[in-house]
Amino acid sequence: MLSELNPGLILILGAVLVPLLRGPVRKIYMLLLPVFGVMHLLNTPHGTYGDYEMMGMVLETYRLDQLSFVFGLIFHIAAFLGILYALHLKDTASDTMQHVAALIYAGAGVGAVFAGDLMTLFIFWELTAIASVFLIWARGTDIAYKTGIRYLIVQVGSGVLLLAGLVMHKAETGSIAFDHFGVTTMADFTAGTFLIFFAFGIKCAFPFLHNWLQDAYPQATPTGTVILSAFTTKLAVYSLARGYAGLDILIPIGATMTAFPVFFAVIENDLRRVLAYSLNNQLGFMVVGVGVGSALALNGTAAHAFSHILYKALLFMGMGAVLHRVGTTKATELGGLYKSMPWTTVFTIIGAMSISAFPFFSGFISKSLILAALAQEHMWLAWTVLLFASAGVLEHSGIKIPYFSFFAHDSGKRPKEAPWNMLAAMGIAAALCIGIGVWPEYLYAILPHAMDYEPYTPGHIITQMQLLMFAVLAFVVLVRTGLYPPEIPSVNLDTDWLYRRLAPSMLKEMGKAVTHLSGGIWGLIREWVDNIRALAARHHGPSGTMGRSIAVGNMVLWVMIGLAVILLLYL
Amino acid sequence: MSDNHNHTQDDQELGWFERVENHRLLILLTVLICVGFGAADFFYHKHPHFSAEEIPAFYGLFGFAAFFFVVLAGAQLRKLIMRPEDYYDDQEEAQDAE
Amino acid sequence: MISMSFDLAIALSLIIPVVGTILIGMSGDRPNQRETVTLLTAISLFAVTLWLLPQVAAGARPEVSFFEVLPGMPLKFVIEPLGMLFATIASGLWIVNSIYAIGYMRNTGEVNHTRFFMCFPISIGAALGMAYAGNLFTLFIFYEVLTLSTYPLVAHRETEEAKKGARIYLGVLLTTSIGLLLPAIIATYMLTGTTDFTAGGILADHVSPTTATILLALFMFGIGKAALMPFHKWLPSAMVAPTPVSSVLHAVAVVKAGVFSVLKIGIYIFGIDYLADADLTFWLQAVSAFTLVTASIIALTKDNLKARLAYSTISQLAYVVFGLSLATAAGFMGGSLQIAMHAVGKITLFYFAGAIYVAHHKTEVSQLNGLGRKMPLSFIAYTIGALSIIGLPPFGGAWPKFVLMEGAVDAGQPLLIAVLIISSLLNIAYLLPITVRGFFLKPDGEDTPAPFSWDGVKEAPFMVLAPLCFTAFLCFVMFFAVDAVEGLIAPILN
Amino acid sequence: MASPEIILAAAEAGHIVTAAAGTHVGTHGATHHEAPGLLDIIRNNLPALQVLVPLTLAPLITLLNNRNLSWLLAMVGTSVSLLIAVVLTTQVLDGSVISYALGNWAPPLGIELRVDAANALVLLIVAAIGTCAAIYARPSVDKELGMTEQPLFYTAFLLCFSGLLGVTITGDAFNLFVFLEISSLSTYALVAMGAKQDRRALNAAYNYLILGTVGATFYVIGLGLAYMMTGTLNMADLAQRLPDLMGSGTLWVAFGFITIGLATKLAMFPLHFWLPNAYTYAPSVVTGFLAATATKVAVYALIRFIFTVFGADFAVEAQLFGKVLLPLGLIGIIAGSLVAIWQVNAKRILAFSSVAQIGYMLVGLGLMSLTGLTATMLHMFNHALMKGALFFALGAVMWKLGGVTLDKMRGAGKLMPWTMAAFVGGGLSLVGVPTTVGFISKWYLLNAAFEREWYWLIAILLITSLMAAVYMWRVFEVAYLRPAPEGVQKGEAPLLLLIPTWALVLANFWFGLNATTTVNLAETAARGLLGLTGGAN
Repeated sequence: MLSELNPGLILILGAVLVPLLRGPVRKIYMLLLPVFGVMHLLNTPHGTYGDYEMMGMVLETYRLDQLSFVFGLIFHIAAFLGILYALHLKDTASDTMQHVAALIYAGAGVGAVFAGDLMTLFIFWELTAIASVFLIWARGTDIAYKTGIRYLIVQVGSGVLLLAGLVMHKAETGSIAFDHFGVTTMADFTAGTFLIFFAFGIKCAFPFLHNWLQDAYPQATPTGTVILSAFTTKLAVYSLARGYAGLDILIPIGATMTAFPVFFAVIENDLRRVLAYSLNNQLGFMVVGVGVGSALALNGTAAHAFSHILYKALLFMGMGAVLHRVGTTKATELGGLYKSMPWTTVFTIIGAMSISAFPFFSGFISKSLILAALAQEHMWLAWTVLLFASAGVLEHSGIKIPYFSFFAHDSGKRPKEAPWNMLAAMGIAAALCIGIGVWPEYLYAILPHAMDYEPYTPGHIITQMQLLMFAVLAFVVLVRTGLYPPEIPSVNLDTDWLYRRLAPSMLKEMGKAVTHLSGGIWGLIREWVDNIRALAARHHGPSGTMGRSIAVGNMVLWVMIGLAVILLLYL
Repeated sequence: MSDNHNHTQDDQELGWFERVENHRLLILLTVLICVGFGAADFFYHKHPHFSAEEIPAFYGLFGFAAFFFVVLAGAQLRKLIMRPEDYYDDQEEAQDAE
Repeated sequence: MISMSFDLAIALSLIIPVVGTILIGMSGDRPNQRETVTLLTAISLFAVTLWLLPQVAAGARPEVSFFEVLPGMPLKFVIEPLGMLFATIASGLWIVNSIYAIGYMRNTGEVNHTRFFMCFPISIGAALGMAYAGNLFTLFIFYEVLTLSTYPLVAHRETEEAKKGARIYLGVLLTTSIGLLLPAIIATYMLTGTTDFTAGGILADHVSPTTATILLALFMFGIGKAALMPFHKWLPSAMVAPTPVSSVLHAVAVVKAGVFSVLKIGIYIFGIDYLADADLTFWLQAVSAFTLVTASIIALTKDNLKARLAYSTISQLAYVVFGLSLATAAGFMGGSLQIAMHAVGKITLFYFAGAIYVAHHKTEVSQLNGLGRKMPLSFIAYTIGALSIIGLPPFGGAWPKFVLMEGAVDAGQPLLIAVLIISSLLNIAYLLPITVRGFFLKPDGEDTPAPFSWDGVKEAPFMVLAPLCFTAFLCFVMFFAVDAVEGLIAPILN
Repeated sequence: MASPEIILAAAEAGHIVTAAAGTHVGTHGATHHEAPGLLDIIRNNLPALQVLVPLTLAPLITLLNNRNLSWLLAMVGTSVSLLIAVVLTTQVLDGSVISYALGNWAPPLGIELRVDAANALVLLIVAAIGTCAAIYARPSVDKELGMTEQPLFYTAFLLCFSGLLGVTITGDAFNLFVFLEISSLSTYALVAMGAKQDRRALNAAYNYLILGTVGATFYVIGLGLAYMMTGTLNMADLAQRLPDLMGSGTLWVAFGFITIGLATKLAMFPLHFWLPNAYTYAPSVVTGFLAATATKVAVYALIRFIFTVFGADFAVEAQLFGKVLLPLGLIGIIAGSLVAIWQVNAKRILAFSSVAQIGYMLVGLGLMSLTGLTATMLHMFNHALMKGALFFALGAVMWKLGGVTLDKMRGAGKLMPWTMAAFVGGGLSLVGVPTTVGFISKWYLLNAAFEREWYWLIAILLITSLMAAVYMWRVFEVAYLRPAPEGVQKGEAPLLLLIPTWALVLANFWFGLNATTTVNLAETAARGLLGLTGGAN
């Protein structure tokens, strides 16, 4: 029975006990949870487990295969790192809630990955939404509160779309299995599969559906963002890989995702938001990989997701440490921190080099799979865009992040080095980034498909170094010539403008109009009613003709009138 | 890197990365590495998938151009979408007041 | 033998509340006795219901006519699954609500306890009478009894505001029931010669589609308790009542009775097939969808927590009517599930509203900043209830949405799914800010939130808190127990 | 025989309880016994005893002139009447007719007492309410009347009581007039007795006297004309001869006078103006008794003349239903209900409500159908129950609080919970809430309107029901949701007030939940009136 348990449930159920524990016991307990999860995972042979019948559907609550294994494994690692990174949090209510939310969120992400059917997927899908929003709210600011609500609406919206798609897909096919949907071109879409695709697309931050990410992640707590960055979007990538591998439209979508965020990232002042754009850009690579759909490409997606989770977490950890110590991550207010936070600086640079895909860092060995797959298929346009985006990544994540926070103009701030647990988490993540970069074969071994790919050829290394170093050169030139745009405290409009500015003001106007109109109508009705009432009261009130006592003569008169009328009627 | 002169700080406090001579060193290093990898292009056997890859130092040139473009385009984009930091605040507070 | 005990069980379902009322009335100013009687009545009533439940679930359809009110018009009771479901919810939650009411009334300084507690059993008895009603006539009788027995509860505080609210409450419910529902019943009787609830409906062969549409409109709007717009005003008006009353109105008996009647009339008077074949429900889809969304939007604008919840109820009830309007088996099932799930969810929310009032005298959403630190359990329970109402797993409220979506697809109206989605999202926007304010925002006038400490915790009294936590837990249980509800209802759809 | 315009929808032949034509139970004392025992004698003379018992007790009370004894005798008189009425009702439930020749003088020369379902129903009402009123009278008159007046009160009460019974039971048109006058004259006296509480009672009684006399006179004029034409005063006889005279102008005039005369008595709008004050200022027990019985008896008399004496065809010809009863009934309903809404004296509210309720009965007639007539008969019974309960409850309030203006009734619900609970019960019945008799009446009226497909009428009926809710609720709110004035002690009215009140309230619910008996009785009566059974003609 226990062996059939979805590993995600270990984290979720384990989270329930956290509020009851205190101090070091709690810390150790929390760190052990993902360890147990991984052990459970490693001890389970591939297959499906935990069938549960409900509402006439059979839910496959635990499906373990090559694809889900990779994602499940990295999710556990991310959970471990995230917990470690957040270990300095106290036993206060708000911090406890963060722990619980983080564990449930991670568990839900793991659970979703191992879902064998759409209903189970939906359940965990929504659970990720609910649990994760607490990591934003826990920031405790008014902005975080509103951002959280917006974030949750988008996330749950994705969930209900998934549910709607599930329902329609079920009506179309009678099945709720979560396998490849057989959609490879736009023409193959049915209503159900399209809705599911759309739901995945929201969580995956497709262009125009992306802005929740940049809106929400920078508002979360320092530790929360680390956790957030790992699961939601990668779960979406996993789901796409599972259900829509080889869908052609994903290639342009993914390519767009890699390209457009870089422009926003250049001018963004909040470094955590820069990372959020960068996250978006990295997702693009994975989505392209899914779109290509070849064994190499899917391996690339899985590998890139794996390494991406680590280095993106590392970068967010670095920025989180800065936020934790300085209280802000705005580029305009940072600079020169390397003096007092050397370890953080080093780890962040390792993350930056990983994401920029320097050889012997993890990004290199995974991203090159996707580019190689594109090249294999001779998709030159997508390839060019991705190459361009790679240069862009270097700009915003490789250079901008470490440069503006730790170097650049000295802000004069001398914060303390990050707490030990943060450093430990960053250290482990950095070690993994380098380890994967240096010994990629271990990662390659667990990828979904067998492949024969050698990343470390002279050509690969030389071309990549050319790309990166010439881009660095361009940076130097731009800065020296003063063409590099200065950092300005600002917000930049994105699609969130539609629902933060346009929609509210339109709703407000509409609300005003409706209130006005209904007020008018009600007023009119009330006036009529009052008039009728007054009329009735005039004649039927105590002193009205009907209500008052009348003289007996008049009474008799009425009798006479009655007689006259009736006789008239008869005669 | 040039604008750190405007900062009012004692020379003693200047770190390694803030000294002008070190900047020069770093720039030199960068240029040297670029030249090195550019030259390396001629010393190994290529397996190009696309014809463009046969251009000497294609990746380097592409990287340089792409970077330049990203930054300059970003600067232009600013004119379109940049707003003051409190742009959304007043709106949302107005909503709360209702 | 069996039928004897069924007769007895049904009779007991009606007699126990009456006896309870009398005993409570006789308890006068002895609170302990009064409360004991209340609880005993609730428990024994639930025991009878629980005795019936498995048998009905197993296929029994106990039937009894006590006497003829009018020639050919018996006071008739037939227990079928839908009624059984409603009866179980009403009598089950009544126990919880009794405990809550006792805790609430003891701690808020309300007066007139005896009258207050006397009205509860009557309304529950009326709800059971409706649940078991075997014909429209019987249903109508208990419908009105329910209206009248809850009136004193709504007017309980005897302030001008309470009187006004109660007047609107009574006015709307009486006007709709007498003005629309009664003629509909009489017309049904005149047209078909019967008002018996019959599987497959009774109208199909007797009326033209036009007449049927008019009748359907009379029924749907006539059941004012279902709060279909524009006859929804009574619900927010009734919010002046003490919280235990609100929970009776919103979760235990009143609105549930309304939507229950909607479903019952839909399936046993019209018949789903007839509704679908004669295409009677297009307008109803529009009206219920409109109510569903509009009420949610209005809820967004309410700062008073109970007012917000009231509009939430209006919206949630429209789900049930919406389910019927789909005229499919799944739609009907979705509506039935919604009755159960919403009851548990909404009662939690109201208990929460009562708890913060009892413990801290807060009534407005904007006053809740930081309160979650003082009342963590209440806020967690609230959050669970809210998530269930929104329709998120793993809480019961998720299922009705799923099944209703299936219903919409079956009805060939997949676009209507959009309505459900929009409503869910709006629910988030008006329900969850309370959680955030409670836990994460700093109280007004404080610069930094005070660090959490157990000394600062001031939850509502146990008798208030316990029901709140219990119903929240039920929300969770219901997610997994849904098959029981589904299995109960399913036979009437075959 | 009935006009084609009259709907006899529900009349399937099989359903009619046919008693053999002219089943004359008790006529001439013909039984199978050789020598009839006392019981048989009583049984054979029940119709006569119905009236005679109270009638003979009335003077006895004056003679004895003892407060306690007079109450006792009134009790005896009314309760014996009730017993007789119940027995008689059971005998005619099957649609048969009892004809009793007073003094063994055979009709048409002698006076005939004639009991069928229609007047059995009314007898039952009068006797039952009378009994309740008698019980109720004791504490009520103690409070409201002087000691010396009490025997006089009980005399007048019993006279009125027997007069009403007489009007109902008689089969002779002139005899009806006699009984009408007996009841009316004693009523005037009864109303005037309210003067001890409020001097305006005298004025009210005076107005009532004028109008009542006008009404009675009109009736007698009409009757005189009819007698001139036919030479008979026996109703059954009249019924046989009148059809031959159809078209005669004199007959029209006779019909007109009789209609207007009775319409005045029954307070048809706009001839109702005497009623509110009479009800308001009469002693409580009188109000309750009159409101529940007097108008009903007048309605019965009108129905009897329309259906039995002149015949439905004649009335249809005379356009009485469509042009008089229906419109005036409707106006009465609306105007009465509206006026009631603005009244500030609970008794006046109920008085105007009575005007409206009489409107319902007239509308039932105006519907010209079996169902409609059934509804009217039913409502007579039901309205008696509710108005009796309501006025009695108010009397109890009066007993304690000294008045029933809304101002005085503040907090009454808390001061005297049982009394006000009874009032609420009666009020709910008046509104027509299910489980009460008011609902049953409305159900049948609405059914009748549906048969006619007069949807506008349905709307009016429903709206006015809601108006009833409005004016009743004003009282409820004041009684329950306003604080009682300072210094008034909590306490109930005496049991003797509460028992009859509650008896009526419970009857409201009993016959509201189990209306089969009353409905059957009303329907049998309606069938009889429409000539659908073999019994009446």
